Amino acid sequence: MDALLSNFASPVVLAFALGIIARLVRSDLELPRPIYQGLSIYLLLAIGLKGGVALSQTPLSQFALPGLATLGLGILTPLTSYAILRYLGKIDRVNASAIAAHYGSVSAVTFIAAISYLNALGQTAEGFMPTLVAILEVPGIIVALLIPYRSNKGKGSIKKALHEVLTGSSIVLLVGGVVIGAIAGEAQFESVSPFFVAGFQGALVLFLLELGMTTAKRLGDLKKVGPFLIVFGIAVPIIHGVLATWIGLQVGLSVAGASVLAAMVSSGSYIAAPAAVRIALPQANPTYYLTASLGITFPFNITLGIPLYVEVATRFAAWM
Amino acid sequence: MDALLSNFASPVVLAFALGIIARLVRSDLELPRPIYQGLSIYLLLAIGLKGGVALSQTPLSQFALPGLATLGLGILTPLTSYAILRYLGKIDRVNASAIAAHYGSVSAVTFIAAISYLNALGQTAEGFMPTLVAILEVPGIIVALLIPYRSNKGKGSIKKALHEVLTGSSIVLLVGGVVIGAIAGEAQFESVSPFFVAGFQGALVLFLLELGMTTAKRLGDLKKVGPFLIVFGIAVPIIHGVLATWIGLQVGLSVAGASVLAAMVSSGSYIAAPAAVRIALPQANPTYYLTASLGITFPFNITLGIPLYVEVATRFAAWM
Amino acid sequence: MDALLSNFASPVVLAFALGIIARLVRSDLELPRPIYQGLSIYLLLAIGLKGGVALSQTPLSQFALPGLATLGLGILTPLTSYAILRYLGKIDRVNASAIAAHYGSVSAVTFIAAISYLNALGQTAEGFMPTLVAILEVPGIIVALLIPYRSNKGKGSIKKALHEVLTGSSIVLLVGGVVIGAIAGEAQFESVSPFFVAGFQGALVLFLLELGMTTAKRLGDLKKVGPFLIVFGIAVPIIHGVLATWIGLQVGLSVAGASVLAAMVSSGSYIAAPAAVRIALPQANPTYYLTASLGITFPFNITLGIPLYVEVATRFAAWM
Amino acid sequence: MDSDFHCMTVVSERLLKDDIIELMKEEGAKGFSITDSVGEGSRGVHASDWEGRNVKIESIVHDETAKRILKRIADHYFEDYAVIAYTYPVTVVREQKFK
Amino acid sequence: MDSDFHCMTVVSERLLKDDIIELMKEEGAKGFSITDSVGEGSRGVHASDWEGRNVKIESIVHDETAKRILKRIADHYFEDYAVIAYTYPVTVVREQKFK
Amino acid sequence: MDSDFHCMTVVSERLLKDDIIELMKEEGAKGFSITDSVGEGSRGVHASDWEGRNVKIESIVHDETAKRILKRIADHYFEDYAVIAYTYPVTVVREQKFK
Ligand SMILES: Nc1ncnc2c1ncn2[C@@H]1O[C@H](COP(=O)(O)O)[C@@H](O)[C@H]1O
Ligand SMILES: Nc1ncnc2c1ncn2[C@@H]1O[C@H](COP(=O)(O)O)[C@@H](O)[C@H]1O
Ligand SMILES: Nc1ncnc2c1ncn2[C@@H]1O[C@H](COP(=O)(O)O)[C@@H](O)[C@H]1O
Ligand code: NA
Ligand code: NA
Ligand code: NA
Repeated sequence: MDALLSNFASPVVLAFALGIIARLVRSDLELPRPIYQGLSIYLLLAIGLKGGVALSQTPLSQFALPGLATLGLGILTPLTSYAILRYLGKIDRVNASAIAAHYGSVSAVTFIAAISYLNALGQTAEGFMPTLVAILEVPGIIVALLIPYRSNKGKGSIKKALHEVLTGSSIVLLVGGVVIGAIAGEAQFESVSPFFVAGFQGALVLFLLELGMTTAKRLGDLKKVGPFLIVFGIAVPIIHGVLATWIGLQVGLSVAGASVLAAMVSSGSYIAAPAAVRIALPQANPTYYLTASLGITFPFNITLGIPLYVEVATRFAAWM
Repeated sequence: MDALLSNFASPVVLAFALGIIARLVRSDLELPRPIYQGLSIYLLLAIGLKGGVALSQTPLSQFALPGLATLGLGILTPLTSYAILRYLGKIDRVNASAIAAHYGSVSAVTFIAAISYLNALGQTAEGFMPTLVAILEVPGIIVALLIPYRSNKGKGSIKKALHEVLTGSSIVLLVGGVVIGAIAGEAQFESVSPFFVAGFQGALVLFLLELGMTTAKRLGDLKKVGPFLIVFGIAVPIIHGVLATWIGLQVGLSVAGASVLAAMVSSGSYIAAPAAVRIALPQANPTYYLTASLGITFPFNITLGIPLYVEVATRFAAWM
Repeated sequence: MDALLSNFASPVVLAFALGIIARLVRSDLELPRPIYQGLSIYLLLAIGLKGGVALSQTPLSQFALPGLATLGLGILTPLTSYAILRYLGKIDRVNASAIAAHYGSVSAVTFIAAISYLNALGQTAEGFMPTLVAILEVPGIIVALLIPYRSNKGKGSIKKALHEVLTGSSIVLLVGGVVIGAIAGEAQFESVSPFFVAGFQGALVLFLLELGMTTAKRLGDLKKVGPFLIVFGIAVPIIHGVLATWIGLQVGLSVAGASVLAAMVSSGSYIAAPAAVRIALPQANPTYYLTASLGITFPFNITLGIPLYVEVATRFAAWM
Repeated sequence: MDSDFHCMTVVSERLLKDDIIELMKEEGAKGFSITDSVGEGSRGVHASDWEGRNVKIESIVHDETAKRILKRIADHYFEDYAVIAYTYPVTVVREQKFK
Repeated sequence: MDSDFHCMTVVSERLLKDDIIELMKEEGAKGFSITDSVGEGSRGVHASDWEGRNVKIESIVHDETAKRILKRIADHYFEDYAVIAYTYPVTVVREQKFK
Repeated sequence: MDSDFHCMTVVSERLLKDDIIELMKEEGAKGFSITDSVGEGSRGVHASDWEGRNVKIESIVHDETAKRILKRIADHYFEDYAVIAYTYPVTVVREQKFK
């Protein structure tokens, strides 16, 4: 409970709220797009680098199981999402797989927020977590997009979509950062660490200010998407998150690591997936998938979800 | 005297000079607009955050009087400015209130420059000063804009202008930053402080480089505005500044605090006010108000004005 | 050998490689132009400032000889380059002087990379090196551009080109930074040093990521320029670099200083020179000069060249 | 193909952006595209010098709509604001998109 | 001077940029210019809301080329994507540059 | 309304911006608008690849003025620089603004 309150008092979450309020009062505040893009390059590269440095100190044996588990979750979650959307939500095949692709992938900012939240609690997740983000980003999208293609409902190009997601800037920066960090190692990393480590939390504040403004635009679409998708956008992350917590602990992650894995798995992508879906399934309605992942799941996760996953992970760990 | 010289040797003031010189030699140097906007978001949010953290540690009793005094000065200064412009300067009603609106409001950069100057002298103003900036920003603009509207001379929309200034990005960032800082408190602020505190002075150098280039463009308009406005742009800040110093000390501010208040009160807005004036009084000539506040008063204040107010505050304090 | 390997493991060089790879796999990764421009303003101002602070502590006597030597090299290198291009390469007069102008000037990023490389080895070059960059930037361009004008082959305006290069943003920022740093001195510089010093290496990583992407575009032009220019782009830097190392040691520079001088002298400009050449010699083909300086010499220098110059300087110093 | 359509173009200081878009919609414009622009005109300094750049607003509209927009913009804004407006005929396909 | 040329203009979500340029080149366009653009049209939210802005692609092409491009873009993209297209006649000099 | 006016459009490498504006003013242009642009044309790499983007300069000018500008730009710049130019008729109101 205390931890939850402290999450609401974190500058990062408060900046997100400020962004929403700024839009609601129709302020002309605007983070210029190049700044926003620059910040997201910075943040992705920074988590990649830090993860790479950590990975260079991790024995493969320790990393193998969590890596496999993450891959498995990346294949499972789009399927559960699709099933729920299609059979409980009665959503048509194309839109169902479009949305499922988002929940199969991962929101890097949710991941970062989870890491920061745990740091504030004095806990540290395994250093190789950013590598798991990279593993989680792609497969879910592919699995979800293959569904309509198997039944000839795809009008776009799945090959192009695949290229888009594999060479998308978030994968390039994350994987590139991990590789650079791993090759450079701790000693070489030291010279760039004031820039990439000390500045990180503050840059995240600016980024979430902008994300709050973008989210506020989505909030206006909440009535367009109907009650089912709203419930979906909260319930499914909880289901996936709790599952991921359990599996995370089983494969040997710490409480912090399992919580971060839960945040990742439960989150919906809103950068890589929308681009790929737009290419592969142009006839799907972006209002649905953007509103669900960015307008509902993202704010839920960074305010209530992450503290919940930490709580759940702590209790699971106590049982085990 | 020494303090004055040291002000001229500060990287911030020197960067401003470099910006002016770059324009005079017709260099192609240009700070891209998005960078400039990003920097100003950063600077405003940073002073808001720091002010909020400080405010969370200030008893209300200590803050009430300075707050009221600032509000009073915000109502007084546009009226004195208007009277001087109208009756000494024989400037028409619309242009006189347009200019008065600028001098009723505040230049956030002048405020920041004053804080930095005092830091260099080893003095610290009260932590809640940024809150005073927020209090000072709006009322003066409203008072000045009401003058022509009372006599049916306004062609634009004062309602729109009001909305503009109340939801303008500088107010949102300052007030938002103060609230975030106050809620977060010192402990939570620590994680973002390398970004918002350590980087601050350096970012200010880049910002003033650009401001120097913008000012240089205004300098070319000096002959267009005539000698009265030039004298006005130096004399009125001195009058308002000395008055604010005195009042600041009376309401219990430290020497540093009173000096910063003087810098704020004496300064002319060049972000919030121009936008509001353009909406409410479109027929007013922007050359007048932009040149006065940005081309004359701003450079005067950051070079000679601020050291002067500190000197005056020190002497006043010695008498009292 | 070890030093060479460690250079390949530096985050800066690896980021450059990542940029090249990102382009090769046709990633949509892109550093927004304003961010790139902002970074280059930051980097140039930062080296200027640091150089200025150092210069303020250097007796003129110590600086005079290296300054003169740099000027001499700035006059010599375009001439040797021109001779080689014209008589060995059989390149026409206009294109030969266009390319020569680039090799007469200097690449600030190569300079920065050299400084960083030496820091990683635990060595420090003389503090006034940035002043030498400023001295080296201009003369070589002028000398090379005068060649075709003497024989009436210039169609553009050499006067405009001269103005461009003298007031170009790199000169304004470098010289401006040096002057500000020299006036401000160490004490005043302290407040901005977290921004300009601690963040420097990290900002350089982002910058080289972008430079890698730009270089990759140039690599596609390698076949257009033919084998002669490729050999030229590697052999001439080695010749100029070894010469500069020797001269640097003769005029009293340390091993580190002579190595940095070699990196500077051997490098080809790709910001100041292209702009000036485009104005003075519009009929020259930019594919030649951009590909040579950015596509060949720059990657050569930051990977193999700089370690080589350090090795050579160390051996020369041992002989002397 | 249909050539009863015009591209209605307005270049103005950024301040007027929302107002002009509203005006266009009132007159029946179904969409618009905005690009950033900087410029110089008959006026000297204007607020956009400081506040940001101009905007260029383009809307493909019916002939008659363009005329009405052109007139209203001239009447309302030409005196006090930095703004110009012009229109030219264009050929579109699937005209229902613009009606 | 020659007036058989048209400025073929396409405003579309950024996603389509490369495809549209390819299509134009296939039909014989010799060059193009792209500007960033934001806009609103008949569609509600589109992916570009999140991913970035629209692009405005202009190409000076021969009369006939413009017609073909216009038709192909309408056929391929109008249904599922945020895109508009139009064309208007322009006068150029040294027409060989565009052929 | 008056249709003796043209929109004179030049897309060129950034380097030429000031020169072209000067040229336009010399010929009588009373104002202009500039937008950033990137593009591809008949030439291969040009300096703007490195130095920045192209600019698109538009000026509403009288018929005759447009012709003169078009000609001078073709004569001066077409050979060595990355630049195209074209013009098309537009309808304006309050023509005195452009004269
Ligand atoms: N003749 C013109 N051609 C193109 N754009 C113009 C012209 N005159 C003015 N403009 C644009 O319209 C804005 C306002 O012009 P003005 O109201 O004349 O100051 C300028 O900043 C330019 O961007
Ligand atoms: N009538 C119009 N005039 C100008 N631009 C338009 C118009 N309609 C749509 N657009 C542009 O084309 C994009 C896609 O439009 P739509 O497919 O109608 O959503 C919009 O974002 C606008 O930039
Ligand atoms: N046919 C065309 N249509 C539109 N823009 C063009 C065309 N050809 C060239 N351009 C633009 O003009 C610039 C210079 O073209 P060029 O001189 O042909 O290399 C290009 O970068 C494009 O922005
Ligand atoms: Na997920
Ligand atoms: Na004031
Ligand atoms: Na050189």
